[in-house]
Amino acid sequence: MGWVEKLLSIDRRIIFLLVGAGVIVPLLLPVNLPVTVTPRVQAAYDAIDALPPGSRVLISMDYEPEIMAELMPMSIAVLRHCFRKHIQVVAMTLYPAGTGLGEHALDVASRAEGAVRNRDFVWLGYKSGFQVVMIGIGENLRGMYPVDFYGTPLDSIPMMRGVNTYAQLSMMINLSGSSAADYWIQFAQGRYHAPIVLGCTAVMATDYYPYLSSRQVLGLIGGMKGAAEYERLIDVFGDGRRGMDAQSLVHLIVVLLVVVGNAALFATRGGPGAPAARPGEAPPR
Amino acid sequence: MTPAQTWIAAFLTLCVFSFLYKDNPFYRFAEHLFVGVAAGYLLAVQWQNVLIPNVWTPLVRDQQLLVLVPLALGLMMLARLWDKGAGIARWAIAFYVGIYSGVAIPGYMQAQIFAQLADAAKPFAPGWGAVNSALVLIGLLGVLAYFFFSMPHEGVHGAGARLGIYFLMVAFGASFGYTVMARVSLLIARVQFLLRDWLHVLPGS
Amino acid sequence: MRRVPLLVTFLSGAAIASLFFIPHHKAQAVNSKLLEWTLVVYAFALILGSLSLWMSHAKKVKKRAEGWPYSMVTLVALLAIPGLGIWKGVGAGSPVGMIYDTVNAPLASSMFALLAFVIASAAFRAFRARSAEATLLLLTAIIMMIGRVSIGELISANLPGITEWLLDVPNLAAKRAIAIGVGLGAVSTALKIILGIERSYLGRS
Amino acid sequence: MLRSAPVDQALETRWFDPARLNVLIGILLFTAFLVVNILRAKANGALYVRPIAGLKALDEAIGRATEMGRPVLYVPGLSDMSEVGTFAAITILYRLAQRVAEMGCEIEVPCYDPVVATVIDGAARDAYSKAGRPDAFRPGCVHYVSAQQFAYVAAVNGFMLRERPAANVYMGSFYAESLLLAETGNTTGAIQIAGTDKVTQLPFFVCACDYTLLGEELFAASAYLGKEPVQLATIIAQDWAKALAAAAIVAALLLGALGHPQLAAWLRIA
Repeated sequence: MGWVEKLLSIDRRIIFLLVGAGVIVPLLLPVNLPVTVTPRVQAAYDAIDALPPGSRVLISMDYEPEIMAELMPMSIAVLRHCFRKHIQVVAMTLYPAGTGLGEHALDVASRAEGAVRNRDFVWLGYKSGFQVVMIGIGENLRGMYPVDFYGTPLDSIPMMRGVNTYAQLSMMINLSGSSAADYWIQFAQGRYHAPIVLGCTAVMATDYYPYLSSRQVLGLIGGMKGAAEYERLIDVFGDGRRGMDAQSLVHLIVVLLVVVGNAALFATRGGPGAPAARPGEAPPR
Repeated sequence: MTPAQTWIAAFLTLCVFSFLYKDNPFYRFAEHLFVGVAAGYLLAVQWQNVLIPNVWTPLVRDQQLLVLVPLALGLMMLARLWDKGAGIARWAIAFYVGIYSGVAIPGYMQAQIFAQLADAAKPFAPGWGAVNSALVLIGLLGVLAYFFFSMPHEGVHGAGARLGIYFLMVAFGASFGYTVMARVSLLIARVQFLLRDWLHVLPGS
Repeated sequence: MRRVPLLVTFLSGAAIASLFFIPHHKAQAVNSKLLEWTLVVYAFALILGSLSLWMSHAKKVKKRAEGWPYSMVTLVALLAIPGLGIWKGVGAGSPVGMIYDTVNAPLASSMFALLAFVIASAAFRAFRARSAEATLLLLTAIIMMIGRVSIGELISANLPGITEWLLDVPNLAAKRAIAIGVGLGAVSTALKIILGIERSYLGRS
Repeated sequence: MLRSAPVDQALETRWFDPARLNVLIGILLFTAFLVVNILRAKANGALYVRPIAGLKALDEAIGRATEMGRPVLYVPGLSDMSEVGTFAAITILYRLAQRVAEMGCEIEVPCYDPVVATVIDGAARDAYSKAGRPDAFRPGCVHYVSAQQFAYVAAVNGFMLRERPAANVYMGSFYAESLLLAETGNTTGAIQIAGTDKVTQLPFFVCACDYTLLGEELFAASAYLGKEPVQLATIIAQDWAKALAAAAIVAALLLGALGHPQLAAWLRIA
């Protein structure tokens, strides 16, 4: 067996160790690589920044704990930006397990910026059924949510005065880890014309470029990197920016693995030791 | 999280990561616990957030008899427990499927087809932007040509489809890169949890 | 009787599709009601599924099949969590909420984070430039992986701009064509279902 | 307690939203395309639809499984009945199960959603009857596994590693689990054929599977496999709609450049 075959048949656990080290080492020994802001995150920031103080926005934090790594840092950053600008926030979630997370994000952000519940923000909590809730808010918010998460009637919350549909909200901000984002675009934007700013996981990000181009979505914050950029824009150092060194290093490792794997295959192609193709194997299209 | 909760969470995290070495009893335990807790949690959530507010309260407190309709449909679903009930369960399935198909027709037509058509029909941007607009248009037509099934991929149509597949591959590559990014972020957060919340070797957030 | 489900699908589907065009508040109230009913049907389907999950694990325990103690873990969780949830609620701060945060959340996020490792190993063994198309896919992926993070900017100041262009032009063109195509496919499937042309979901074609 | 003024909201009383006329016309046009092509198909039988590479491979995969005496694994996606991709998965399974029954090999269908499991069980039984071999159907080969993404994946991966199916077919809506499934299948050496309308997952299937149906090829496949004129007619109706869409874009752009923006404006959604 030549060195190339040896390399190609390397135990996958060695690769796992490499990835593990690629995450742990930069977290322990950060060098804080610079974060440049990309246009879509800048657009999200600008859209929110342009709202006059006293405007009200709807923020739905539609994610569960398994992907909070990507969405919690951006939730906190966006909320801090709103509070700093004195934009009032009506917050909710479409996931039952998102209630604790939404509350946590509001708690961290409001403490950092000195915002007060029922004056600067309202927490509506969880309601089931994507379409039901979205159409419900379009028709009659109080029908959907007569009271907030803590049981206070919306009618007795000063900042909710006069707010009952998307029409009285300046913007819909969706921080989403699922197809909930599609439904917000379909309903809040499509049916009721609410301007939307979207924050989503990195996996989802590329799918929303057509909506950015059609202005159905005004700005896009993608994944932990997007959160890091937003943190830079509002000048705070949060979990998004803390993770960026490790992110860079692991990307580099993955790229090297692809390159080495392909180079090794190239070197063996046609040679006597070339691994036989599996029956039925065809080039991927 | 209390310290005890943090320890349990850290233990379970390590149980899952132990799978990377090989399948083992710790992983198997975690996996079975996961199946049970997840299924149980979903049931509890449906009870509290759907069955109570949408069935029990309107029926018992407000005496809205209309609620009997979804209740009956739901019970028909349960008829599937018996082989003979399959026919009855079909009625509930038919309703469910009908509603979501009905929602899909105008929904997709509006937000996915017309919205994209309208945007594609926007006048080209001035200057260099026009080149990009033209490329987007060419790529769009090419990919549409690729997905044209009623003609063989030959001649002009074949060339268009060929071009389309290259555009598709670039889009897939972009998704791919972003997916790697997402998974790495999740791992970073897990390691942050272990190092910061559990072992306290990283500064707090 | 065999035709009743088809009629149910047609009526519910046609009704909800028409309601899209009727902004009248009474019509929209009906719309919301119908959607709400599907939630109830789903809740019952979940009960059905959980019962079948229970039975399959109970069978393993009863037969003392290989790995039955693990099935016990699933059964205990499947019984205890809904019990607690019905009794004490499921929100943040409730016992079920705490169990979710301590058990389910770390398990799910760790499982998800496993993907970072799997992607790396697949990158080495499976992601091969076996054709022009696959090469294009991999090249784009590599540019994205490098260009979207800090290290890319250190390599070349132009990289972030290139990635943005890839997303804005070829990616947009392909995704838009796919959105239109998938949208048409979805509308067509939904129409076929409502019109009774597609019946495989009812267990016969 | 502070009370706010009652919210003054004018209730909507219109019975038609004229701003949505374009969507209505779109739906009616498409329905017309569908009906016309179905009539055409009924009148002259064969309509041309280009072969879809991955589908030819399905037969090959079943043949190989039969020769090797190992089962075919069919994963119908991780979504519920509200997702159109799931319907495609059910229809494809229906055709696949017929061939499996004819060839006399085994099939295994683990399900993510309880409703989908009930529906597929019915469809598979029916397919076996239609193939003339109702007795060959093995009860329990279609079963609900878990509505939790990764719990489901763990179980299916276990099946692949233990039972080593000769062919793995993934059809429907897939999410983050796609790579975990396809990678495990890859290590067991099975023929893998995938198809999904979830574009983000396509790169992983393209890299790890032998054949992949891209995007709407999934929907086309479900119609194509049946070879029934009515089903093929729907593919052609979709092609007509695509051609019309492309023409509308080009026409709107040209008219716009000549100073007539009306068509572009009409396409706009409200």
